This record gives sequence, structure tokens and C-alpha cells, in this order.
Amino acid sequence: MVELTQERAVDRSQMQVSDEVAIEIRNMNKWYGTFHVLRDINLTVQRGERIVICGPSGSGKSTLIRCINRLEEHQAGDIIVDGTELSSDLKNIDKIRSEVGMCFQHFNLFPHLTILENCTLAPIWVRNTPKKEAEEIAMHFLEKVKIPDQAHKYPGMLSGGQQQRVAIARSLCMKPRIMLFDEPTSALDPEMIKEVLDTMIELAEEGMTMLCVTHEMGFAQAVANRVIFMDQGQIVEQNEPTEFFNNPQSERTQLFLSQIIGH
Amino acid sequence: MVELTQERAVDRSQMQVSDEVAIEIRNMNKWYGTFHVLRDINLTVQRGERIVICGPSGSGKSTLIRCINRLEEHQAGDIIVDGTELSSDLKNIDKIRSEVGMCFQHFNLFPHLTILENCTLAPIWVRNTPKKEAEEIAMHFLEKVKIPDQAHKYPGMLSGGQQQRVAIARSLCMKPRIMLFDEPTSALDPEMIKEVLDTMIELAEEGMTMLCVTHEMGFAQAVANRVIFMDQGQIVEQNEPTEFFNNPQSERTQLFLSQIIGH
Amino acid sequence: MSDTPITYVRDTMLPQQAPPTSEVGPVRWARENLFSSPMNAILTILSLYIVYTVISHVGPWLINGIWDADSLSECREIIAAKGDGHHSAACFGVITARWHQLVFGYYPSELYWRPVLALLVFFVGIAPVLFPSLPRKLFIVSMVAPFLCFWLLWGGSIWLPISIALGFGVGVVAFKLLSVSVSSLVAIIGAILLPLIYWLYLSGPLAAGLASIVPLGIEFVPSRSFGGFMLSIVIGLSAIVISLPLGILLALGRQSDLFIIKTCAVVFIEVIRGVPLIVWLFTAQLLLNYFLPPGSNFDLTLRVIIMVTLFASAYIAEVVRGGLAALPKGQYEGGDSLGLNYWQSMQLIILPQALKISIPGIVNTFIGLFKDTTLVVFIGLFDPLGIASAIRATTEWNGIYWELFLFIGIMFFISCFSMGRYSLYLEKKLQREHR
Amino acid sequence: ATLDDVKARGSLNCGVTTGLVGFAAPDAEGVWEGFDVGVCRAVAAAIFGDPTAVEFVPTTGQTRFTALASGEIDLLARNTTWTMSRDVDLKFEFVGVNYYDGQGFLVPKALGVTSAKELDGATVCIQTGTTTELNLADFFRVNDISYEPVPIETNAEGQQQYLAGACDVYTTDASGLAATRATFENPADHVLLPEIISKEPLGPLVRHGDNEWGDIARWTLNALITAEELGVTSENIEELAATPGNNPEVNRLLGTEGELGAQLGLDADWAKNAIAAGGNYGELFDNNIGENTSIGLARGLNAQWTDGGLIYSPPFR
Amino acid sequence: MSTLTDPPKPGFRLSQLIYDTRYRSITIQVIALALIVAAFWWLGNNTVNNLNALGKDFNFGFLNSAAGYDINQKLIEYNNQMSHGRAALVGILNTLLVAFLGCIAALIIGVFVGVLRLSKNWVVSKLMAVYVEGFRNVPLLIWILLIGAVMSESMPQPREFRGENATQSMYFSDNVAVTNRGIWIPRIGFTNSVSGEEAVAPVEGAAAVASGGLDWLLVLGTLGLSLFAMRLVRQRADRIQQATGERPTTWYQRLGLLIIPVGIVLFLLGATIVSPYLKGFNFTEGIHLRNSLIALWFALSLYTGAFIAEIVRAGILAVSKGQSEAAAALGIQPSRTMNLVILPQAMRVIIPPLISQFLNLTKNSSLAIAVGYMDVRATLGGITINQTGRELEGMLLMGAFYLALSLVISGGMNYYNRSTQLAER
Ligand SMILES: Nc1ncnc2c1ncn2[C@@H]1O[C@H](COP(=O)(O)OP(=O)(O)OP(=O)(O)O)[C@@H](O)[C@H]1O
Ligand SMILES: Nc1ncnc2c1ncn2[C@@H]1O[C@H](COP(=O)(O)OP(=O)(O)OP(=O)(O)O)[C@@H](O)[C@H]1O
Ligand SMILES: [Mg+2]
Ligand SMILES: [Mg+2]
Repeated sequence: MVELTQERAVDRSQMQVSDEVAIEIRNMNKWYGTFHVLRDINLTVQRGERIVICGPSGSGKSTLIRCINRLEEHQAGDIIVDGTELSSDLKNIDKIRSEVGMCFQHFNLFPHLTILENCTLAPIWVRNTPKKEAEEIAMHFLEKVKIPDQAHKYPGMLSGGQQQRVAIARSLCMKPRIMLFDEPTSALDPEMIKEVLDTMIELAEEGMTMLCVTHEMGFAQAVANRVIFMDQGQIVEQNEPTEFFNNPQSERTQLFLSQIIGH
Repeated sequence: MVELTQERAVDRSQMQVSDEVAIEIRNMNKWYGTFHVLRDINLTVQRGERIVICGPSGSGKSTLIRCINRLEEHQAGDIIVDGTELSSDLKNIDKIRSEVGMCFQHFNLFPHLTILENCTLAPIWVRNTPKKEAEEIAMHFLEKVKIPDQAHKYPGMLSGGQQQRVAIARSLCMKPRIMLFDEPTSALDPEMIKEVLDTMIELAEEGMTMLCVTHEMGFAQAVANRVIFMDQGQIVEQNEPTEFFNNPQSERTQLFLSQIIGH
Repeated sequence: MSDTPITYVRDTMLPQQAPPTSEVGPVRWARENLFSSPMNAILTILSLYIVYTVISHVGPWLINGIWDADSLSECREIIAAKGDGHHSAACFGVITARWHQLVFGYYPSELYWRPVLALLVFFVGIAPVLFPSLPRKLFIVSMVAPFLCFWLLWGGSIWLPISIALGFGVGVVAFKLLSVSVSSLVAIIGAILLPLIYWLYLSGPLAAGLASIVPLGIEFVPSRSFGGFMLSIVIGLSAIVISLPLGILLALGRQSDLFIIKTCAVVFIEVIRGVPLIVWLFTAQLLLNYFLPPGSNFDLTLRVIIMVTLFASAYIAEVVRGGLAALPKGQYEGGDSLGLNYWQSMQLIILPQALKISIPGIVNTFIGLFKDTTLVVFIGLFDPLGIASAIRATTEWNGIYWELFLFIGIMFFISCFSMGRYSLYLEKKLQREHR
Repeated sequence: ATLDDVKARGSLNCGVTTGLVGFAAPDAEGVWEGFDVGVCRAVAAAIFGDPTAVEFVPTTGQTRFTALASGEIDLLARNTTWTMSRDVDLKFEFVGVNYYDGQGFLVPKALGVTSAKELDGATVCIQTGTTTELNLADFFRVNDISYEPVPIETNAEGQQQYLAGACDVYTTDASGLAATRATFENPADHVLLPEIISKEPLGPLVRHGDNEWGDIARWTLNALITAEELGVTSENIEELAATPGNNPEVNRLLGTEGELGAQLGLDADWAKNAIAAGGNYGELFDNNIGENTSIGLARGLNAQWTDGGLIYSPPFR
Repeated sequence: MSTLTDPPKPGFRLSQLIYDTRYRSITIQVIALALIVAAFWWLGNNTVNNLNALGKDFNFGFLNSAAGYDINQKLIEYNNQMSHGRAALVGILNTLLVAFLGCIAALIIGVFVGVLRLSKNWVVSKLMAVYVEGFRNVPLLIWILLIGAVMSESMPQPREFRGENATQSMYFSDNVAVTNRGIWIPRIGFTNSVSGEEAVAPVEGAAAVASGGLDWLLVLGTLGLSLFAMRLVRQRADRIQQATGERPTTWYQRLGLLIIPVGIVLFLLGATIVSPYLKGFNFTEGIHLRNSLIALWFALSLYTGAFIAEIVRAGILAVSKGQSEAAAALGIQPSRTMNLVILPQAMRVIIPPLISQFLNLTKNSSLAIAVGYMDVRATLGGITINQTGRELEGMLLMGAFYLALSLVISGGMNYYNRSTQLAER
């Protein structure tokens, strides 16, 4: 863990955090049926901040992330993304979704489209970008994730790590101002994890606002401004990474960290 | 290319190697369609010898092993196992298969039979052993691989390492004089690899003739009399383990070993 | 805000809370499920309207149904006496009066216990196949069941089914002896030929001889007396049971490396599946006698069973082929490396697994077949529809229509639906086990 | 030979319809009854002395000939028209006529049609696989009027279609029409048109080539007819047989005189059994389709020749 | 290293026919072949003997003799003086017609129901489930009979349209008559016919189109050109979208292209709508869709539609939820998600079982007999066999027809299937 930090240390001074608020969540509550998954969540994310969320399985991390771009509906409280409040208003949802990119654990690439088509689909149909331009943008981001030569292959022909990088490029093609990651590396083999984390670190260096659910503590130490620990649908502790890992306050956090590091 | 020595390792005194020839392969060639997989293989295995075969993927290791018990047919040259020549004669094939046990990478246990039934199947139906006797033999070998208490479970309930040990026991129940292993540990988690290797080492100590495709170099060093390196369907180098690892002669071997050990 | 400390520690954990009222209860349910969008609301109202129309038309007719009338005219009188409209009541009297025919056809009523018992025997016989947890000894029942059912249904001398069963014994013994003494190939040929010779030349005289020495038997019932659902079930079940081994052989043939055998299997399967069942039934009715030696002449029901069996075996073959294909190649190699020969590895390793995977498909084939047995009405057999026509041809019930179809339809629905659920359950279970 | 097969089997396989009221239909117990059934029973009785020694094989219009040709049935008694091509080309042998029929038309009274010639453009229900299709085509072609055929499979189906008004006219043999009309809720609302557009001599038939068997069927039918002519009924037959009277033909018929039974290869009392089974021709007619039944057919053409009808049997001598 | 690169030819040793794996397979095949040949010889021999015994021969001459019976629905010219072969052809075309119509309707029903069954709307999805289970679990024959009966029992008879105080009236201002003998709809007649005489509507027969149908050829030709032009417009829209990202609105152009040229041609030809009217017993003029066709068509497509609905549902469910979530996360609207993401993937799962359903429908159309629809089973396999006594020849021809049809459909669909599958990998 320590080793990772040193290896991939990032010059944090280059990543500015502005005063502008990117995401604001106030007293948000969510139920699945009668099960209370998210309880009274309060969270403010500044533009340019990089937040890592961790916590035991079932603690509601994914649900929180998914509420932010309205893949799930919340039932109480407010979520304001880039100044737009998330409500059932369809227009707001569309607006927010095109501001917020998301990467899933299982990539969810469209298997019937080539890599390039995967990347240009949304720009063409949502943003009405001319196809040519969309392809240029796509190639740009595919270069960024270092797989421009795979552009005309189908997802099934790529390794997991490559697929996840395509998924990141696909989100980036929509030029989102915020990126959400839900355990982007947990379905990957160790060698591939590195590829993907490198891409994410690069993104972080460019000042992208990021919320990332992950258990890669090396990554958290390397790039996060803040680490949030969730348990039972609540935010139990948040702190800047060094503090968080070296000096956890809550008992639960300590327990959790001891397990993670032991492993 | 290096001239090959038929010398046997002498430093492992408790494992005797007799002068009797167990397997003899002469100028063997094999094609898949028009693709020449095995080219001019010459190999003599003494009874009691323990041979490890390694080489890059696709170099024909599995194919060689599988030719020895006629899971694949060879098209030129001779394979003589225990004095019986492998030809298309069914009687010879049956005879050889009951002399030669085989363990696969994916165990290939029969999921609809219990562990005990897996082990007694072949003795009962091929050797016409009475069921009771077959079960006694099976229990004996299951004890040897240290899972007698799992005898009445189904393969699906066992861990990978346990399954591989059952597969070994199943082969042993036919009292083979030669055992072939095709990457027996490569589908296993690290902890389980050890269990299986231990079992194999034990077998080796009892003087079983063994041919084993594996990349576990520790195992090779510990028990092999000879290590054979294959590339592009040919035997490129063979030597006793210490020499092989410390002082590889061929360039290809050196390249290969550097990758393996780096990993 | 970047100056404010980002450190935050929760000291008290919040308890679970009940969701807001708008999130539970019927209101939410209706909002989410019925009126979540204008489009949805329209659909809901439209659907409710359809349901209302159907119920308002059919409901009274059903509810006012007359159950105790011996003829259509009597029924009409009762309806007229009630003073309701003309067509607003069903005459279910036909079902109370003739249900036994719809179920058993013209089987002698004092012998109804025999088909019922045969069905029970069948279920007991099939139980060990469907529920592997049962003791394996029950397989003996499975082997005896077909012959017992045959005897119970048709009756006659008990020696006939016994002497036919002996043929299988001959086959097994021949196989055992020959495979030990000669080769397995010869053994298989022997195991096929010897029973055939036995059945053709020996079993008949043997049965007759035994019957004349020890005349044991029950009353013979000709297949022409079979009818109604019993006929459908007899045709469907015997076709499925007999077609299973045939289908397995065809599937193995289709997977075979041997060109001629593979070609034959493929041609057979494709020809059978390419032509409608009704054409095959007419073939059984019109042509089968042409293909058999002059003078040989057997029962139409039997001919239909043969034809339907061949038809089913092509479909079963495809189902079993799917099961075989689902097995990893390693299973075949595992068998080979232990020195098992082809038939041994098939019997001990491949087929037990492939058949288990195929059971839902087999059940589905059976459902299709069971429904298709209604087609035998076109060649003059009394399946439920045939019985319905016969009932309508009698003076009492001439002119009745809907009630019979409704009854037959519901009976089919109940049996097919429950079998369908069963196969669905099996599929789910298999999926769970194969994870 | 067929007779030997039948005797060995112990029962007669007789092809009948799948159900036509009055002619052949199984009752609630599955016992077949009807006019055609009577012929089958008479033949069985003639052979075995037992009118129940019959297996009734229901056949459709489409399957009947194959069933007979293939030997599945020994005798087809299923209101089948005797035509030349059936006799010669299909290779069957009609053993006589048990009902003289003709193709007629049934129309609702409300249509106001009085003649078949007025049926231009009408929709006509016909049973497929019968001579009626061909007759119908000929009739309309000759009269140069058009029609729309609606083919149907069974009589029950045709009745339902006709009553629902899916066709204006139902055409089949007049006897069948009468039988069908009789079961309507309001028979009076429907009329049979006066035209009979074809000759339909209906009779039992057997395969070509086995003349002995054909003789048995033929003379059994003739025995029934002669019995009526001679006044032998199921009631007085026992008496007549026990005490031979002075009418030699009756005596020959009942086997008390002569060797007629032996010539056929049957018992001497074969005809007695046949007549006793369901009565003579007239009795069969009256009990199954006659005016006192719900079918209510008049004898008409089917009266004895002595009464001005066509029913005529060659003499027993 | 060896330079041997060609596999050597195996040598034959005849002594090992049973034990040698290579020759053993030949032995087995030879035995199998011998058995099969013997079986066929036996069957053929029996057939010859039986035919001899019956005094029948085996020839197809009967196809040329006059049929003598009438067929109500015919797509080509036919009357009772024509040959049995012609009657068989009429039947074949009728089979193809109902199979074709049935496949289309079943597909539409299936897709609708399959999608609706996944609807969040409880009532709708339950209603669809009732439909699907009801049709799947009751024999098709019963449905055909029931639907046929419903149509003949519940719809008005033509005579109810007659007279001063008729109880029924036609729909759409006396243009469409719905009766229990079928539905009459107007046809288009031409007063300025190019060929001089007035043409007949196309549904009654391709023959009619060929004989008096120069006008129709003209109309259809124009329609074809319009469709082509519409495609050009669409392609242009595609190009513009690719270039600028904005898609121009073209529906009014395309609508215009579709309607105006055909309209002009129709006007020039003096097209008039000829409505059906009651004459004598039945309606005349117009196009008559017979009840037998409608009932069979409905029953087949409702029955098969229930199966297709399940296939469609399974296909859509097989596309993981992650796919629609990913599309949503990219901001793609739900309506587009179906087209762009879900359906293309579901298609691969759907098409193979869909083919076999189409095959089933085609084969099931042989139940036409139950409603009196004159398909090939009813003409060649029914009346013809019955009138001529040529069971063997007739059944053989009919079997060959169905077999060929099945092979063609499944062959074509498999080809299509393979080509779509290839594009993906
Ligand atoms: N669609 C759903 N319906 C009902 N309960 C759900 C649903 N999705 C998730 N849950 C429950 O909500 C809780 C939180 O789920 P969530 O997926 O957010 O956890 P997580 O922290 O992401 O866990 P993991 O690390 O395993 O991904 C879990 O208890 C889960 O069982
Ligand atoms: N059934 C087959 N048909 C055609 N080619 C095959 C077949 N099986 C293997 N091959 C080819 O033969 C070559 C040797 O395969 P083999 O499995 O023996 O390699 P290997 O040394 O065992 O590799 P690995 O370490 O990946 O198991 C490979 O190039 C492979 O692609
Ligand atoms: Mg999660
Ligand atoms: Mg290998």
C-alpha cells in the first residue's frame, strides 16, 4: 500500500480545487421498499475534488453514486449537481446526465458496436455532434487511454483492462464535468488494474472532479482529496487520505481498515 | 542445438530410476490439419523418471502429453509405452490407457458422481474389480491425497485444490505405472497449488514415473530428473533441473526462463 | 469552503426509519404500477375495459350455466323457463352427462380403474427419473412400469407383455456375454439383432404357449375403445417414453464422426421436422400399410403411436443434442483417459449429465406433443375433440358447441400449464446448480 | 380369404361414419347404433350368429377408402355412393344398395328460395371428400350460375356453419339433410328444395377380388330386403324358423330348406341370425330413420318394389 | 530440426477391420449403410407388392386429369374443369399466402406483447401474461375451431344487411361489410384503364394483375419509384446529420413523395373506389377476405404470437440491465435506448428461435382443414387423393412441398442469422 503511494505519487499541487460547488447533497434519504439504504447523507463536492468512497459491502456506496446521476431515485432530501436540482423533471435529468460521466464495475460496453461506435454513439445522438467530429473526439480520448489502435475492434475482443479504459473514454467523449466510478477495477486481473488506475490518475491530474467507489487504497492515497467511509447507509467518517489511513477516528473505520490492509 | 544427455539426476537417492524404458517416442510427428504441431519428437523415459515439460504457450506441450495416451492421434513415428506400441489398434489403446493415468488442468471430475464413485468408476467398469474392493482401493488413495472424509460429497462441493487431488486419486485407482499431468495447478489459487504439489511430490518419492507439464519451477527443481523445454513443437533443450535453470544453453530457453522468473 | 475542515466523524449511528408514506401502500403501488405516465394510464384504462367487456359477455353465460339436463332440448326448456335471454346461459349438462366419455372415451366404465391405475404406475415409474434423491432401487419399478401400463390398459393375457419384456432381457444378456467374449462392436450388433429375431419369431408363440398352459389375464379392451383425454395421454406418454431412447440414439448419431451415420441422422431429423404432424398422421392412416408386408395389418391407434413416436424422436434428438453440446469436452476426455470405451463413457458419464440438462426440454416437447394429439381427430380417432364431435352427432346433444370446447380447452390448459411451470422450475433449478 | 380372417379374428371390422345421426353414432355408453350399423350387425350375425361380434371403425370421408383398401376394415357401410370410378378405378365392389338417395339442398325458409336454380351467387356448405362436391360443380356449371363453396369436414361442422348463416345453402344427400334438419331447434324454418341433383345409391362395399366375401355381404343385405318382402320380421322369425311354413322361399331363407348357407360357407341359419339381429330392412329403416324417429324420413324410393319403391332383392333360390 | 511438413499418407492394413480405430469406423459405416439399404429395399419391396396386390400403379398422371371440384379461394385462375395439378398449385399458393400473412402478424403481435409484458404497468403485463399462457397451453386446433366459430356465430349474416329495415349496416359510409362469411372491402377500379378493360383488384389474384393489370403495374411502379426517392431523402438526411450533427426534418418531404406521384397516376387512370354492395345472397365487387382465411390467419398468428412474445421477452431480458443503465448514464433517452442498444443485441438472441416459430406456423397452417380453408393439404392432400385414390403419390408430393418450404425458410434465415452474427465478432 505504501509502496503504491510512492510509485504513483501525484503532484497534488497541480490539481486545483476551486471554490465552486460541483455536487451538493443535503439530507438525502433513500429506501428500497421499506429498507432504508441511505440515511441522511450530506456531502458537498467542490469542482476539481477527487473523492474516494469506501466501506463494507452493502453499505450503500453504489446506491449513493447511482443516485447522483439518477440511475436510482431518492425519496427525501436534495441532490444538486452543477447548480441543477435533481428532481423527477426529465429535462433536469437529461442535463445532469450529460454533465456526469459514469464508469461501471462491469464496463457495460455495447457489444454490438465497435469501440469507436461505442464512443461516438452518445455524442451523435445526444449532443448532435457531426459524426466526423465525434469520431475525432473519440480518437482523441482513445489515444488518451492508450488504445487508439483497437478502435475498430469489438469489445468482446479486448481484455478486461482495455474494456474498462474504453468505458472511461466513452464517458469522456461526452465531455462530462464530473466523473463517477463504481468499483472500476474490482472485476479485473491484477495486471490490468494498473492500466486502469493509471488512466484514472491521469484524469485526476487534469483536474476532473471525481467520485470513486474503490478499495484500492493505493489509489486513494495517491490522488484523493478526501476519503469517505460509509457504513449502513451513512457517512461514518471522512478525512483527507493520510489522516484517514494513518489515524482513523471511528471504531468502524479502524475495523474496516484493519481488514483491508490485512488482506 | 545442444546434444542431449540421457543422464539421470543422481542427487535424489531415494527415488530410484531403473534401466527399464517406460516410454519411448521415436521421430514422432503430428499435424492438426496442415498445421505441424509436433515435429520429430524423440524422447525416452526410464521407469521411475520424473520429467517436467515447459515452454511457451502453444508450443505443443499438451499435445505431446495427450499423444502418449492417445487422446490425440499422431501421424508419423512411434510411441511405445511399456513395450506396447501405440497404433490404431483398439486393444493396444485400451491397454495403454489403463497403464497411464492422466490429470487435466481442469480436473474433469464427473460432477454427477460422488468422489468415491468417481474413483471406483474405472476400476469397476474397465478392470471388472468387485465394487467393494474398488471402494477399498479408492479409500486408500483418497487417504493418500488426504481427503478420505470427502468421499461421499460431490465434486462441486470441493475446492479446486481438493478437486485436483481427487483427480489424482482417481487416476491412481487404476494403478497406472505412468502418470501424465497437464498443468495440474494452473487453474488453482496460490494456497491450493501447494496442496496439489505436495501430493505430487509424495507420488514422486514413491518412484512413480511422471511426465508433468508445469511452470512451477520450484516443483521442477525439487523433484524432476529432467526438464524438457519445448518451442514450436520441438524439444529445444533438456537437462537436469539445476543445470537447466542456472545454465540454460539455448537462447530461447534463456528468454523463456527470464520471463518466467521475472513473473 | 475549502478552508472548512473536511474531517467528519459520525458519533451516533442513525436507526432505520420507515419510508415516507408516499412510498408505501396501495397508493404508491397504483401510482407506480398503473399510472406512472399518461401513456401508462391510457393503457391501464384500455386493459381494464377489455377485461370488463370480456367478463360482461361471458360471465353471465358461465354463471347461469345449466348443469343438470340430459339433452340440449331439455336444457333449452330450462333456460326458457328461467325467462332469461336466449343465449345467456351455458348448457353444462352435456359435461355432467358425458364427462366420462370425454375423459375415457368408450373404455368400459366398470374398468375405469385400469387406466387410472396405469397412470399411477406411470408416475411411480417416472418418479426416480424426476427426483434423483429417491432410492435407486425404484428404477426397477421404472423398468417394469411400461409393461405393466401396457397390460393394464389393453388387458388380455399377462404373458404377452412378459414375453415382450423378455426380449429386452435377451438383448442385455447378449450384450454382456458378447462384449466380454468378443468385441463391443459385435456385442452391440448382437444386442440389437437377437431381440429382433426373438420378437419376430419367438415371443408370439412363447406368449401363446404360456397363456395356454397358465391362462392368466384380465379382460381385453381393444384400442378402438380408447378415447378422450385418456387417448391423448396414452399417445403422448407412450410416444415420449419410446421416443426417448430413439431420440438419444439419433442425437448421438448426429454428433458422430462417422459420415454415413451422421448423414442418416441429420436427414431423418430434418425430414421429420420439416413436414407437419398432420401429414405424418395421414401417412400413418393412409400409407403405413403400403410399407409393411402384405397382410400385416395393425391397429390404427398403434400406427398413430408409432408415427407420433418417430415424430417425437426427431424433436427429442434435438433437445438431447443441446444437452450433449452443453457438456464440456473435458468430460469426454476424462472418460477416455480412464480407459472407458465409447458406450461406457456414454452410459456412465455423458448421458446421465446430458439428460439431466435436457429434462426441461423433454417436458416442453411433451407438452407440445400432448397438445398435438388433438390432430388425431382428422383420421377418425376419438381424442377429446373427436368425442366432442361424436357427442354432437347424437340426437340429445346435436347443436351444442361452446361448452364442450370450453371444457376441453380448460382441461388442456390445466395440464399443460402445470407441466410448463414444472419445466420452468427445473430450468431454474438447473441454472442454480450449474453456477 | 377375408371370411377366414374374420372368423379367425372372431369379429367383423366394419367401417362407419364418425357420427351421423340415425345412420351411425355411438350412444352414451359407446354402443353404436343406426341404419348403417344395422347392416354391419346383420353381417356379423350371419357369420357368427352374434350381432355384437363387430368392431366399428369410425372413418371420415377422406379415410374410408384407404381403410377398406388396406384391409383395416372388412366392410364399409358408410353411406357411400356407388359410382363407376369407385367400382372400377378405386377397385371396390358395391354389394347392393341399402338407401337410394340424391343430393339435395337445404335452405332457410326466410331466404324465399323455391328452386336450386335461383341459387346464383349463393354460398354453399359441402362436405369434402364426397361425390357431392363433384355433383355440385356439375350442377352449377350446367345451369351456368355461380356459387361459393365452403368446404367442411364433418356433418356437425356443416350444421353449425349453416345455422350460423355462414352459408346460405347446405347440400348433401337428402337423407342426411333431413336427418340434420330434424335436430334443429326449429325444423320448420328450413326447407328442402325440390331439386335432387344426383343419383346417390348408397350401399355397403368390400374390396375387389374376394368374391366369396362379397357374396356374403351382398346376400346378407338381400336377406334383409327379402325378409321384409316376405313379411319375415324379428318378431315372427323364431316362430317361422321353428315351424317351417309352406312358403318355400321363406324356408330357404331361414335355412329350414335347401343349402343356401352352406353355399356361402356359413351356417344354415345365417339369414335367420342376420334378420334377428336388428329386424328386416323395413324394421331397420323404421327404427333408425323412419317417420316415427326424430329423423322422420319417408320410405319414398326406398319402399319395396311391391310398394312402388326401388328396393328389390334377387330371389333366394 | 526436421523439415518434414506434410502429413504422410496412412497405409491400409485390411486385417484390422474391427480393432483398428481407423478402419473400424469404416466397418461400422458399411454395416450401417447395408442395414439402411436393406431397410429401404424392404419398404420399397413391400410397397411394390402391396400396390400390385391392389392392382394400382405408381404414376403422377392423375395430376393432368380434370379435378372436377371447385375451390373458393384462388390466387390464380382456376375452375373445376382444370387439372388436379392446377388445384394443387392453388392450394400451395393458399398455404403460402396464409403462412406469409401469419408470420407477419405473429411477429407484430409477438413483439408488441413481448414488450408490453415487460411493462411496469401491472394490469397490462398481467393481461399479456394471461394471453400468452392461454394460447400457449391450449392446442392450436381448439383455437382454430373456437375462432372460426366465434367468427361465424357472432358476426352478422349478409341477409341482415338486406331490405328496408336492415338490422346491420356497412361501415365507413357503406364501404366495408363485415359479415360472418368474411369481410368485403372496397377495391380500386380504373375508368381510364391503359389496357382498355377494367382491371380487377390484386388480392383476388396475381393472374388478374397480369391480365388486366397494366394499370396496377403502373401504380406499383410509381410507388416503387416513390419509395426509392424517399430513401434518397433519408440518405441525404443521414449525410447532413453526419456532417453537421443536426438531422433535418424530412417527414413532410417523404410523405409528399409517397402520396403525390401515386395520387397523380391514380387520378390519370381515373381510379375510383368500387365499394362492395349486397347483391343476391352475398356482397359483390370489392375484395372478399374470406372467413376461413381470417379465422385461420388469426388463430395461427395469435397462437404463434404468444410463443414469439416469450422469445422477444427472453431476448430483451437477456440484454443485461447494465446495458440500459450505461445508455442512461450516457444521457441517451429511453426511447432511443431501445433502438440503439437493446434491440440490436436482443435480435441475436431472438432470431434463431424466431425462425423455428415461423417454421412451426407454416407447418401448422396445414390445420386449415378445420375451418375449410383450401390449402395444399385440403386440395392435393385431401380432395384430390380422395377422388383419385392416389394416396402414395399425393402424400409424397405434399411431404416434398412442406419439406422444401421448411428447408428454404430455415436455410434463408440461417444465412441471414450467420451474416448478422459475423458482423458482431
Ligand atoms: N434494487 C434493489 N432493491 C432492493 N435492495 C437493494 C437494491 N439494490 C441494492 N439493494 C440493497 O441496498 C444495500 C446497499 O447496496 P449497494 O449496492 O449500494 O451496496 P455497496 O456498498 O455498493 O456494496 P458492494 O460493495 O457490495 O457493491 C444492500 O443491502 C443491497 O442489498
Ligand atoms: N484441436 C486442435 N486443432 C487445431 N489446432 C490445435 C488443436 N489443439 C491445439 N492446437 C494448436 O496446436 C498448438 C499446440 O497446442 P498445445 O495445446 O499443445 O500447446 P501448449 O504448449 O499446451 O500450450 P498452453 O501452454 O497454452 O497449454 C497450438 O498452436 C494450438 O493452437
Ligand atoms: Mg456496489
Ligand atoms: Mg496446454
